[in-house]
Amino acid sequence: MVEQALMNTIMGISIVFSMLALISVLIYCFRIIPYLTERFTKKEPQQQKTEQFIDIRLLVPEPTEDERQLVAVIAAAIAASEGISTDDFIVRSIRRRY
Amino acid sequence: MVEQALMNTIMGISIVFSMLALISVLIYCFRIIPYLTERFTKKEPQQQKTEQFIDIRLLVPEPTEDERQLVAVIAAAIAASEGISTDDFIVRSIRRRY
Amino acid sequence: MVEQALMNTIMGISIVFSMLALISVLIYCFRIIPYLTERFTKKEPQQQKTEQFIDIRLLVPEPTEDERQLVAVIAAAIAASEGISTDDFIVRSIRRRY
Amino acid sequence: MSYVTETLSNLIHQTAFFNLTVGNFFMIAVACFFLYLAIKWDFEPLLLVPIAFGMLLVNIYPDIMMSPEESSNGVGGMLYYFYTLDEWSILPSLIFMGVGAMTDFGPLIANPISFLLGAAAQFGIFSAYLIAMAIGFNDKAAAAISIIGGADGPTSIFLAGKLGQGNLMGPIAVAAYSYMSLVPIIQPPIMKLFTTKKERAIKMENLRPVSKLERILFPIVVTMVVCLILPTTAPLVGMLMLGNLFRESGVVRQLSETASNALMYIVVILLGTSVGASTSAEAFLNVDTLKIVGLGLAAFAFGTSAGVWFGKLLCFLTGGKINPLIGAAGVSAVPMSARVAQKVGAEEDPTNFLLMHAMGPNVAGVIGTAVAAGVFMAIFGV
Amino acid sequence: MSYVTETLSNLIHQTAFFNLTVGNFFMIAVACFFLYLAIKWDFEPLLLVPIAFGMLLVNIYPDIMMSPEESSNGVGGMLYYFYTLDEWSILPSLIFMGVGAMTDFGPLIANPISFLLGAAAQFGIFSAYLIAMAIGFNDKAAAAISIIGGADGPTSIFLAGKLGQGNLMGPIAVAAYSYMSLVPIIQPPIMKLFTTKKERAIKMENLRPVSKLERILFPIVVTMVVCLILPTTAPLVGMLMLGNLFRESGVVRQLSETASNALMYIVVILLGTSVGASTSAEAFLNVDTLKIVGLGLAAFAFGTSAGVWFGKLLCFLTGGKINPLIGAAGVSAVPMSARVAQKVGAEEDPTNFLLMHAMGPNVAGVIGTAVAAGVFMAIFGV
Amino acid sequence: MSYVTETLSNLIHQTAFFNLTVGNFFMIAVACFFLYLAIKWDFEPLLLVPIAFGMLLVNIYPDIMMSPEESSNGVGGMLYYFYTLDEWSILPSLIFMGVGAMTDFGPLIANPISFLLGAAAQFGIFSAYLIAMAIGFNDKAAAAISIIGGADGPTSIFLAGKLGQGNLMGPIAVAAYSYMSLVPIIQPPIMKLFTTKKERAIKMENLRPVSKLERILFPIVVTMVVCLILPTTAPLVGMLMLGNLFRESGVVRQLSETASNALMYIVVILLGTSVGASTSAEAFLNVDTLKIVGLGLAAFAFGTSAGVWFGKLLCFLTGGKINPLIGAAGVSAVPMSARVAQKVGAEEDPTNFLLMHAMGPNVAGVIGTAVAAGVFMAIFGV
Ligand code: NA
Ligand code: NA
Ligand code: NA
Repeated sequence: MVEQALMNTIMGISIVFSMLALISVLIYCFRIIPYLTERFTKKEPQQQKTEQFIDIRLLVPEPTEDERQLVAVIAAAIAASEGISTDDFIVRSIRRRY
Repeated sequence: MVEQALMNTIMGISIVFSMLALISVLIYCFRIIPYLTERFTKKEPQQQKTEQFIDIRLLVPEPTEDERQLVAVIAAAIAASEGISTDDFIVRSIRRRY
Repeated sequence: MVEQALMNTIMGISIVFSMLALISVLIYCFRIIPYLTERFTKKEPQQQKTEQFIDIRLLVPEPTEDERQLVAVIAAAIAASEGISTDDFIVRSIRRRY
Repeated sequence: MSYVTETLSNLIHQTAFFNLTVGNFFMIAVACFFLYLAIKWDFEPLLLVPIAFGMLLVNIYPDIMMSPEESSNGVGGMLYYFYTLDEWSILPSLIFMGVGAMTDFGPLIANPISFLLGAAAQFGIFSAYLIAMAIGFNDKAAAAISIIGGADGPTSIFLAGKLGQGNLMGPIAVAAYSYMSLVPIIQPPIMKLFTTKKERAIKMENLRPVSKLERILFPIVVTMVVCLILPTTAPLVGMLMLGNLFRESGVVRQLSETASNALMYIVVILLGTSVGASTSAEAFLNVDTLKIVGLGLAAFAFGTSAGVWFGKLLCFLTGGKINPLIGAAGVSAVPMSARVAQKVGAEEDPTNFLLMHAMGPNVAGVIGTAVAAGVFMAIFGV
Repeated sequence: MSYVTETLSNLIHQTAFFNLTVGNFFMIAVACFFLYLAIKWDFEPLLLVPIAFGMLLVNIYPDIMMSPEESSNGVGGMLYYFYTLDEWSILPSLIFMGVGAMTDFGPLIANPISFLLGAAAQFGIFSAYLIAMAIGFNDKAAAAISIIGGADGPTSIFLAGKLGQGNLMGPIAVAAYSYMSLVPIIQPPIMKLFTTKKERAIKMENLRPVSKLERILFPIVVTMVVCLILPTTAPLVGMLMLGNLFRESGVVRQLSETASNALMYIVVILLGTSVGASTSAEAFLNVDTLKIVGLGLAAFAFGTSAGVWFGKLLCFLTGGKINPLIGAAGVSAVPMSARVAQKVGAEEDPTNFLLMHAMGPNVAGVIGTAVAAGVFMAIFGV
Repeated sequence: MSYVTETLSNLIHQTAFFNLTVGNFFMIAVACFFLYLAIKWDFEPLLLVPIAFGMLLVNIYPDIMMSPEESSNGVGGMLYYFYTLDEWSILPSLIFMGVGAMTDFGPLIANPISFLLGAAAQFGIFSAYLIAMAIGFNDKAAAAISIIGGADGPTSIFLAGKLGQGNLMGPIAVAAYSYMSLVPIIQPPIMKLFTTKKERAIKMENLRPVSKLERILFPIVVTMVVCLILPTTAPLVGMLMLGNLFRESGVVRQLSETASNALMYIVVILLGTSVGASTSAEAFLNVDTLKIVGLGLAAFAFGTSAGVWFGKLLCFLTGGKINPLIGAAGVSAVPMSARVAQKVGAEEDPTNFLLMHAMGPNVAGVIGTAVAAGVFMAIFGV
């Protein structure tokens, strides 16, 4: 019984090591990814996204009173942090979720 | 079989149309609501609500240290956004939930 | 039947009173706790905590762009509320959760 | 062509118009009325909107509460599954955990005599029980109905489930939540009837500050005392106190936040719609419902009176240090009845702030009602 | 030493390599491809990431979907339990509650003629049903498949469950969500094909403002009308409208917030992984799946065409006040196809804002598809 | 009058005092002690507060864990239903999903040799398994107990469930979470014993930045490799990696947020209370529990030692580029043991920042323990 347990132990720790070593090697190969990515990167920089953002803004019919205040607060804080006036930019949308 | 399917199709699309047309008509009648509402609106403007708000404020024994800081931050931001001093108003309660 | 109900009522209200009176007495004894606490309080003021806080800060490899902006906003608001410059302090970590 | 005729005939016969009773249509109207009360007049909307919608759905489509055994394909109605969680007392207990995580027992700890006021207000429950027995309800039904007087929805649903009074759960829950929202209308006349102008104007001493350690010990001590003496209350009182321990321990803010927010409102949706769906016309439209409505009102009135009278007694015993109005807050309906005490007191003297003092009996009333439920379970050997 | 040999042999034989078919490995590749589409190209990632991962897991470890009856110890696979909640129609209904809580029906109330455009687009469903019957699917399977054309994932899953087409649920869900994310590619050519430059440039009048009372009545009226005529849609339409009532009533902000946030995303995780896990190789890799993919595309194309043509009819009847492009939004896929209408319109005239007008047919399409599902259930007597 | 006597007698006999054993009262004291540790000394409070409260409740009211079969009315105790979700491995897997959504595997990807340190630390598990067998536990019990050394609560609960060791689940979970919070006390002396001052002062090179694509591929690759070789780990490892994919994909922020917040803490409450409730006096108070406590400590100590020694080996092989202290972090208990490595290192040289390097072995240890659990399941043919 204990002998069997000993064998289980040896097998067990060996398998754990082999498994993690195997994954380790695979992950090590990830190093090549940044190089591959760099070579193949000449895509358009997500034009579609911006468009979608504009659409979402249009979707919102009119901000509620609460949101208006929040916009004012955030705008003021951003202005303060950036050293610019609140007239220089607009807080376009506050998205709570997707 | 296909003949039966054809009949199902005709019935199906007809029922969908009838149903949505029926709802459409009902919703069209909603137009009358604003006029009705206007005629019957001479109620007191939610006095009870304000009262309740004051009570809730009283319920809060004392703000925690965290909340105090948050109040200060919000007050400053509001002040900045409204162009007034933080002495001109008080942040009475920060309600996380109802 | 109604007689039995009457007895249930008498027993019921008595038990409710006894139970709540018992708890009342126990809770009344809580009064002694502040005195006991005061007498036995000469512990180190949670040094371990501070240490842990520093560790957590180290755990965060680099704030995302979103967080950087949030830090700027919060810093500006704190600065405004405290009447100090944003150079006088750093917002070290924004912890969303534990 | 006969296929079309036949199918159209089937289609028409499956519409609700061919399957619903007059009672169902009446219940649909009742549901709309409750929606009106909840949305327009703020009658406990968090519970009454889902309850009324469940009422609407079950009376249009009764199969939404069909059990798997009754169904042809072994799959029950959606709301049946939620309702099962009510019967297993999971949903009421989880709501109580959220309530615990939101409740500040500080005023009660500072002034433990409030417990007695919370006990006195339970008299409403027992008097309603007596009347219910007198007008012909059986023992368990009477007990389940009378608990409405405790003004704690989850406790009512919990006890109705434990006593096997599922058929009364709909009327009981609807009555309980309706009266809870009617507290500001029901209580003031009774409070004024039994108190003098002078009593109502009594100002109470400031409450002592309560230390963190006391706040942490409170839920543990209450759990142990109540559950050792009335073990069957463990799911309800235990969860209430666990929620409060989450809150007061200060080390599990996420659990406290989750219990009183996401989890609680998910449970409110499931419990509300399914309890509402237990009010099908055949279960709701009978003379018992009318009796329950009447008994609920009686229970509230008796509870308020008993609270006030016990307050007067304490006022006398303490030489006028207790304002009897806070006794009325013992029926709980947290925090509504405490606000009522504040308001009625402020009518005599606008500088009198009773709210914090009324919060003591108010939260004691929650524990008191749970204890009363436990006593009923113990008496009936459930 | 034989113990070691034997155990190692067992170990090796329990690996997936000895138990999986070629089909499983193919499905693993398909899962990776869907992950690529979802993550890299934003194809409905909220659903396709969990679905693809469920697909991955079930094809590596089929027992994750094992029912308790099949298992040796009476405990089923984890995803089996989630899948049961799909079959009981609990998860699709709860998602619809979240959708309701997020949806603004204002544009539809302001312009109820949109309902007709939402109805027209359901033509895609029925034409796909006809084709499906013609190519050999049985009645219920054809109906379950055709609903893909409605571009509402939860409705597809709901109907497949109700019609007992669990074996088709995987392909149907995958096709539905894939095509929903392909809407911006599928629709524009069809929209341009059937409309003239002049029609596309039509500017529509501003929508009237919609009062709060109308918004509150809307979900109640729709629930009553739809569910009285097609009661079996009550779980789906009822929950959609309950969510919307939470939103518009304004008195249960926490329930609205919970239904559209924590609860909905929890349900999305459970539904996504379990529906994905219904695509084991043996259930997915057959000619039926290919047919379903083809039928889904046909349904989308026919639905878009029908919407546009009905838009042209309305344009003619109203003397050019309706831009036919908004008819294409009737296939729903909220709010994607409304954005497509906006975009195609703006291509002709950048100052033309069709989005709000397209939102009417868009959300009407959700109700229309639920009605179509209800009609199928009524026809088949489910 | 005899009715009153009889009823009062029944009332008294239903109190806990007449039904509890001395063991129950002892366990109530133990529960209070755990609450003290969790609240006062921050011992893994997120889990130990609910666990201790479950312990409290079940020892006051054992019926709270009664199965429906044992009960008179076919309704089980509330915590029994939660416990069933543990046994079905749903709750541990969902917690792992939340852990995955909160875990940054970046340091591990940057330095994959950490995987070996994570493997070495699992030696503690196997040595505890050997000892457990030697002192008389059967195969499966020994395996379930030894996994405590992996310092991953959910994995321990998962494996105990899969191996049918429900009766040991209480002690195992309590030991696992207790020792996890004791990591800062258990590990430092061992770490200092086996390392020289010079070794502890080794500074490691900065980690390379890890690209987004690598972060996205990581959970997919790990799922495939681990689950193909050890399919039974699919629920646990799959959910861990799905959570991480939610996090890293960047397109499903709501799912990532929900999985690691609302859903995870709901699950923590259900799992904690129900696992705590598996520690009734009769299940907990026996010599096995003492043995488990001892074995857990041994497992932690052996695991830490093995991690450190393997760190020394790597240090030697890399010519002193690896600080052996980070090997101790391989026992996981994320992120506690990584912090311990940081702290012990900083004691030698305050400018030495090992934390990020220790995070590699730390998160590798989570995967390592899941693999070890899979190996046990494979060996026992579960
Ligand atoms: Na009460
Ligand atoms: Na649709
Ligand atoms: Na580990």
